[in-house]
Amino acid sequence: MRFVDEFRDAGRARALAARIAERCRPGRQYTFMEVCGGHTHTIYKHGLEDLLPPEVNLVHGPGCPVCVIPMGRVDDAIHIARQPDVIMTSFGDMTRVPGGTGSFLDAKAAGADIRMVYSPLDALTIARANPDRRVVFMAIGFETTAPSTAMTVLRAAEQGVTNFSVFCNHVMIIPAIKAILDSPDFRLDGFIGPGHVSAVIGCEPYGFIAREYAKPLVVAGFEPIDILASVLMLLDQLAEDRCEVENQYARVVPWQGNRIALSAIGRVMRLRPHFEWRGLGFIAHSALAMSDEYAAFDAERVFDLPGVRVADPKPCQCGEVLKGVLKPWECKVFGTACTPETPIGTCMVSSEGACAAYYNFGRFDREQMHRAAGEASRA
Amino acid sequence: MRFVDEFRDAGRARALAARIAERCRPGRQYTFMEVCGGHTHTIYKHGLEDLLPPEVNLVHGPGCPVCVIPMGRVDDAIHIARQPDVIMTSFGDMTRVPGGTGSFLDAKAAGADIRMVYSPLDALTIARANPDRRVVFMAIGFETTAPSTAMTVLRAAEQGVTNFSVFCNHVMIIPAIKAILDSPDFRLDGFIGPGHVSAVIGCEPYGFIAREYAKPLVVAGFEPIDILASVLMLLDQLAEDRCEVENQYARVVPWQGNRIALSAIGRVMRLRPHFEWRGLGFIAHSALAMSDEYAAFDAERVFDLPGVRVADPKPCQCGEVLKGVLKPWECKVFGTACTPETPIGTCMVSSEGACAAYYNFGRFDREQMHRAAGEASRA
Amino acid sequence: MNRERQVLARIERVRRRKPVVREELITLAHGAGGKATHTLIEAVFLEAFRNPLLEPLGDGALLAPAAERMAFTTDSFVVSPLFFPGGDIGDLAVNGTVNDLAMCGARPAHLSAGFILEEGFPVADLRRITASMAAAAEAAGVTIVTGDTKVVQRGKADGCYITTSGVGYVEQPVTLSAAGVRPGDAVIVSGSIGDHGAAVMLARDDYGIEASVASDTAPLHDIVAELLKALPEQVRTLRDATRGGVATVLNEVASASETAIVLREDAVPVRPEVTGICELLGLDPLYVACEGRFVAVVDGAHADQALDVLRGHPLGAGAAIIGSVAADPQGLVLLRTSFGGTRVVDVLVGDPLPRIC
Amino acid sequence: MNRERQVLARIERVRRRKPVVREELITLAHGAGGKATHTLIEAVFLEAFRNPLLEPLGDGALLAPAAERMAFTTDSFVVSPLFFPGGDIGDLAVNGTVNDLAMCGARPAHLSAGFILEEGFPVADLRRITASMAAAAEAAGVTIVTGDTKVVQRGKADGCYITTSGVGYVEQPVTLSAAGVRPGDAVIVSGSIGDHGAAVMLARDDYGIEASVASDTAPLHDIVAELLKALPEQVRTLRDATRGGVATVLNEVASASETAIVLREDAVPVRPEVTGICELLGLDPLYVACEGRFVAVVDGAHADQALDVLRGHPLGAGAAIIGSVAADPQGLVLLRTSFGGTRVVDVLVGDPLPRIC
Amino acid sequence: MCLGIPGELVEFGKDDAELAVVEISGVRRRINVGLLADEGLKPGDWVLVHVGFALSKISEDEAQAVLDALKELGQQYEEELDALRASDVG
Amino acid sequence: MCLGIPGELVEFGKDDAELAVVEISGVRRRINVGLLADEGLKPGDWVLVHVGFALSKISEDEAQAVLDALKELGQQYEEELDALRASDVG
Ligand code: SF4
Ligand code: SF4
Ligand SMILES: [Mg+2]
Ligand SMILES: [Mg+2]
Ligand SMILES: [Mg+2]
Ligand SMILES: [Mg+2]
Ligand SMILES: [Mg+2]
Ligand SMILES: [Mg+2]
Ligand SMILES: [Mg+2]
Ligand SMILES: [Mg+2]
Ligand SMILES: [Mg+2]
Ligand SMILES: [Mg+2]
Repeated sequence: MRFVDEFRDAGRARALAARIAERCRPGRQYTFMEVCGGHTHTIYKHGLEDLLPPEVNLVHGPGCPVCVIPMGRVDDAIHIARQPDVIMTSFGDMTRVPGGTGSFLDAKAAGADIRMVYSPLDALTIARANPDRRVVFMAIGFETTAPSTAMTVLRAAEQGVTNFSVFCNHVMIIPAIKAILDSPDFRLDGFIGPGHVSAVIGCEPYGFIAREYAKPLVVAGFEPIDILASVLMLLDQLAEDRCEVENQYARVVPWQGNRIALSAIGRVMRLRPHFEWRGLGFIAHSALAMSDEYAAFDAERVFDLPGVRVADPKPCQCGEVLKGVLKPWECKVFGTACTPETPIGTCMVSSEGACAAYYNFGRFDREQMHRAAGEASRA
Repeated sequence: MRFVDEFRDAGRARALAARIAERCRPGRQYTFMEVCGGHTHTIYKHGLEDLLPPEVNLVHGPGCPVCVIPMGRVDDAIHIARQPDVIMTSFGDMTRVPGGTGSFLDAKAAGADIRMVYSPLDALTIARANPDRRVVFMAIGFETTAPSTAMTVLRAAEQGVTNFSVFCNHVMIIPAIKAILDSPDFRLDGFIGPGHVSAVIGCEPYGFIAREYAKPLVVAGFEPIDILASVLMLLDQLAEDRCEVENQYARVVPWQGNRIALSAIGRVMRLRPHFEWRGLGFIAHSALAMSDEYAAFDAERVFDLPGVRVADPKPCQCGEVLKGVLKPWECKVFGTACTPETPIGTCMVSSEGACAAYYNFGRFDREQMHRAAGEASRA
Repeated sequence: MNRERQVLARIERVRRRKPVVREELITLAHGAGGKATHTLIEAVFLEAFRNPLLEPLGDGALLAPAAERMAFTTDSFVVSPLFFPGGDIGDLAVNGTVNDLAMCGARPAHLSAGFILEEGFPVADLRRITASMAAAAEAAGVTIVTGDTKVVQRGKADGCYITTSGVGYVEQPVTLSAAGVRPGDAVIVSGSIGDHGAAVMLARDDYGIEASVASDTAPLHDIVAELLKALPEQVRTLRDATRGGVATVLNEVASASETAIVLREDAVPVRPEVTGICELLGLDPLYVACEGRFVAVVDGAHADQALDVLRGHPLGAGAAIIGSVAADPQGLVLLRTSFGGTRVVDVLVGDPLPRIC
Repeated sequence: MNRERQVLARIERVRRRKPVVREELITLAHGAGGKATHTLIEAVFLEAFRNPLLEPLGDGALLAPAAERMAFTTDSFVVSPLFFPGGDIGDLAVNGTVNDLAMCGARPAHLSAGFILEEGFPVADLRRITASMAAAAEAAGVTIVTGDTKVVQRGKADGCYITTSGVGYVEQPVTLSAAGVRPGDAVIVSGSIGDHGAAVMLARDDYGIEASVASDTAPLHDIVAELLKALPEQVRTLRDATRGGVATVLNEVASASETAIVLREDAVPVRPEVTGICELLGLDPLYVACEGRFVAVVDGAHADQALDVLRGHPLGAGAAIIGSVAADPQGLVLLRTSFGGTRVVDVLVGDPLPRIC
Repeated sequence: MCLGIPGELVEFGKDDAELAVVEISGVRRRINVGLLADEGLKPGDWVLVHVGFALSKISEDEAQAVLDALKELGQQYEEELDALRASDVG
Repeated sequence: MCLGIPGELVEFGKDDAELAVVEISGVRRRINVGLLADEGLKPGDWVLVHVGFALSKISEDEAQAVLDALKELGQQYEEELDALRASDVG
């Protein structure tokens, strides 16, 4: 088994779609949030909408690591990158995120040494290869990615590397979900839970959603079949009046999560009292900073940072998109002023951002398309 | 007056040439050495041979700063240039001089940061602009150039520049002339004295040549008329049985030289007990090193140098050419293995080197040429 | 004077000898237009590319135009690394320009080559590159008839950049134009996609990824000529799917013809290794460059015939019909996923794989 | 869904709008072949060079060969600095290729342009360069019909390199060949020499030298056409005296024709400022590059007539007969100095002035 | 960013217990398996790879269970479809 | 290397007494005149420039003296030549 194609099979998809359509109570609309940007990407990339009945609406959640970085943090990172002896390392997606003073790519064109890496370990390798430079890793991501950063810092400490630090922007999914649940315009029927985050934190932390907010949540894998299956599981729960945390992605997600990953995070990082999320404002205990024990690897302590809060651009409605209140195309600047080439908001940058995913993959009239497909098959 | 064209005038040249021819005692050959490479350059560049009667032979002397640098010194300089934090600065001519391990140009192509400068002051400017690099000036030249190096070091000291040093290879003309006078194959009738060296040291240091060796010397300017005039003055002395130091170049050369220049050299440099000259071997008290007072600017003390003596290539006859014993074309490799593109000896490098001057400017059959010119003028 | 005269004669003989490059590394002198430049041109470039039109080494080459129409194209090549599995910058530079001419329906005839070399570049590497170019030119039946060399200081280039231009003659009575594409046409690709981009990226070794993928660099004029011979009026347009990949080329076609192009994901030929690399790096093979594959849009009624012609050629063994042209939504490329959904395939944004050609 | 459909329609309208380059600096994305590349091509290059042959922006341009013979040439331009008194890399790139075609006796018709841009290069500078190119192309009566753009990382180029190639048509019944030069011919230069090289060097400001010298960059096709019209059979060969200067060009001629070329120093036109710069730096103006001057070797009997034709053209006001051709010593260029002597003028060795074109 | 790719472990580091090599469609990459130190990994195991780290060991049983459930669903669906068709025809 | 060029002093440095500007055929370069500090240089004076330093003040009188001597020589020569021609003809 390759654990990929098997979960993209058209036949299985049709069966699931039929069962989903069957499960919908006629006349009722179901709105589920896929919390994770990875799911958003899958949905658009595979054209999942074509298989869902009109009763099922998927709205996109805050789980896109790139999307939630506030502008002030981008500016701080660029400030670091501009120091003449610094090599800034970053995942590729991050390089196009606009701060108040442009993006990493702009800073790079203007002379900063900014390099894309595939792994935080690559950043550490760069640090070892450039002992006379200070190498900073722009750490972003949810609990999925935080363990990799933490393990990298532990390696750096073990190897005695002193020219490496982390600009830590790791955020946590639970406080974000809680913020959405607590929002006055909350109107969801359930959640498609983030599969890879859950591989680290396990399924228990979602318990309060079922218990306290009475909403079902299914932890889902990232292949299109996984998402359809999860939708069906949510519909089943609603139909059966259950409200539970279920694990559709048991092949990858252990119910208890990953102990080593959590303890690495625990050693290297500490909870921030609060952290700004782009479009969502400050959320308490929602992010990680470097712990005191690893202060030497903390770019926030190694560098003097401006730390200025930058207001989001006026027309930006990323907050609403991230809370699932607006569909991407409902934002006024979507596809006109805000495009993947010239993003105004962060959701247009990462391929996991709802706006980018919709723009890149979903931006067409499905009815017209189906007509065209009909013509083509007749031709 | 521009002090240039006036001394290149064809009419004046013809008059002088006629007088020179007149002055020659029939059947006698006159051999004069132009000590300075600048004169060699002028002679070939302006085609002076066409105006001299067959009785007058000019042979080239050791006064070419590039030509006399031994291979070991080039290797030392390349060793310095290869240090990763070093910017080596050099006059352009020097960059093609082959050491035992290639030239500056080869080292540059292989990655050394070697820059051509017009003046030692430019090297100092580079040092000030690159405080994190060590900038070394490859100082070569006779007494003409040594004052400029000395003044530059005085400036550097005054300005508190600490990343600048001089790899001092300045040499002195008098010991070289003495070496030639003392050589067993010496057979000259007089000297055309170096004009620009004399602007610094004055005319008196040549007195011993007239007094002790009974040879006339005329300090000459660098325009072709100057050289013809000096030849005539030498012939006059011989005809009148005089043997003196005369100054044809009084417009530039004060009899006493330049006091400030001499005292700058005296402060910044000291006499070396001996120094190797390419092709001529070691000559006592013939070169300058940095004085103890300016040790901080002495690249020989700042860097650890290999200081290995390298034997000249087997076929190289530069020594004989520099002593005026061989004409360039009499060297076995001249124009075949040794060309300006692929110099074996130093005399083929600098445009003041006898071999280079002859190769570049004089390498043709004058009789054939005169026939051709005749045809052309008849055509 | 007689001995001097003998020496002078000997020097003249030496000066007329076949020039030899003695240096191991390129220096600025090789770009100064003087002796070193001449030596480099004669000993390296002329040696590699020798042909009667190039030989005079004049300001340009004189050609004899032989067709009613002529195609003219240029491309600069800056691929990094210069050598990669399946090829190097040299055959890329020849094939790239040969292919652009082929896409115009022209028989490639003559190439020019402009070299920008970095001081310190190994002459041995330059010889290896010119040998590839010569072999590629030979294989494509073109001659390199004129050229130029510049050398820039260390740190002002990356070893070697090559710009080739080409002229070719349009001898078949074809009208190729992206604007002529119409609904009902079929979209064909001549082989598996993304091999070149994947091979170059792996050769760069930035991501610690290993796989056996070789560039597909190849001259396409011959397979194109066969296709045009068989279907002179049915081939609408041809595009080699280089930078930006098949996706970008098809967007250009959709946009020029104001049609929709609908691809079938499971029909697009992609090697498993290329799929693996793309998965690891989050890329889409539709955007990964090929250097020996092209897209042909063909009258739908003759699609199978076109496919047969292509598959009959060694460079088209993997050809496949990957989609068709519809009337709407105008200007868009859409993909029916294997999974059963539909999505847009837009023009590439950003730069996932720089310096692949 | 109706509102969504409206939004989609609006987006399509936006996508079809004239593209605008918003960035101030070139990024790698501009070279990736995707949207940014297209935007750059359409908003900068097409805007500057617009013509019907270029407009399709295909793989190449289709031309109509119109003459029995055609000339084809290429040159890469890496001049530093990019802007200098009298010109910039843009008009240099156009004039350089126009001139090489003119030297073949061809009427320049079409140019290609390949750009290698460094990440971080100001878009404003690129616009200035393309504007110069457009103006130069207009002045020379040529169209830029095809092109290519690559972007390399910061530190892998020096702002902007341009490679132009050109095709031109030989319409006059002339036979130009350096090998056809024979004893008794006259050597003519079309104006004062060394201005371009001197201007670029001063602009570089490496030596703290100041003078008012401007580059001579200019298109020579017109003055050449007049000369060839007047003396179609008497002009032996034409060479533009670029890198390596008049000395290098004449050495090539002497060598190809196995003749001796004898120059008269006092006949060679050199501006006083150029003389001054050369004296200061120990250079010889005969080796300093021109970009708007050429050397013509003409039947000696018609030298005065040739001179009259040249002097009658604005670009030939300073033309002069600078020497003549003799039978021996074969392959050498000699100079009769003003002083009355004779010396060899050899091919340039080394690199006194790098990156002048 | 949250991209996770299933890959098969084919090799373990000799000097460094945290290093291993995974293969994905014939493509190999070195990854860090430190986060799965207590899983007793062996060649042939499949792991989920995220930013150069193995984040989770993939259970083939669990995957198969999901696929089996879908198969059952599919069979029901096909049966229903057949029934539908039969009724249409009938 | 020993190249020395005559140039006319056209300007002196304001802040730095050692700095001056020379002009050579319309070309200007900044040079150091520290070696001629005791020559009382003024604009219009000519100096010999070597590697960015003024090495010597040029004396127009001495230059003129050389040229005058040559002229005399030249006249003698022309006269002799004339005499020669006359004798030839005669
Ligand atoms: S269209 Fe742009 S600004 Fe609007 S929500 Fe999306 S990313 Fe934010
Ligand atoms: S020809 Fe070369 S080796 Fe011989 S003396 Fe001259 S420089 Fe020296
Ligand atoms: Mg030319
Ligand atoms: Mg092209
Ligand atoms: Mg191409
Ligand atoms: Mg050229
Ligand atoms: Mg490099
Ligand atoms: Mg193409
Ligand atoms: Mg050319
Ligand atoms: Mg040219
Ligand atoms: Mg192209
Ligand atoms: Mg640069």
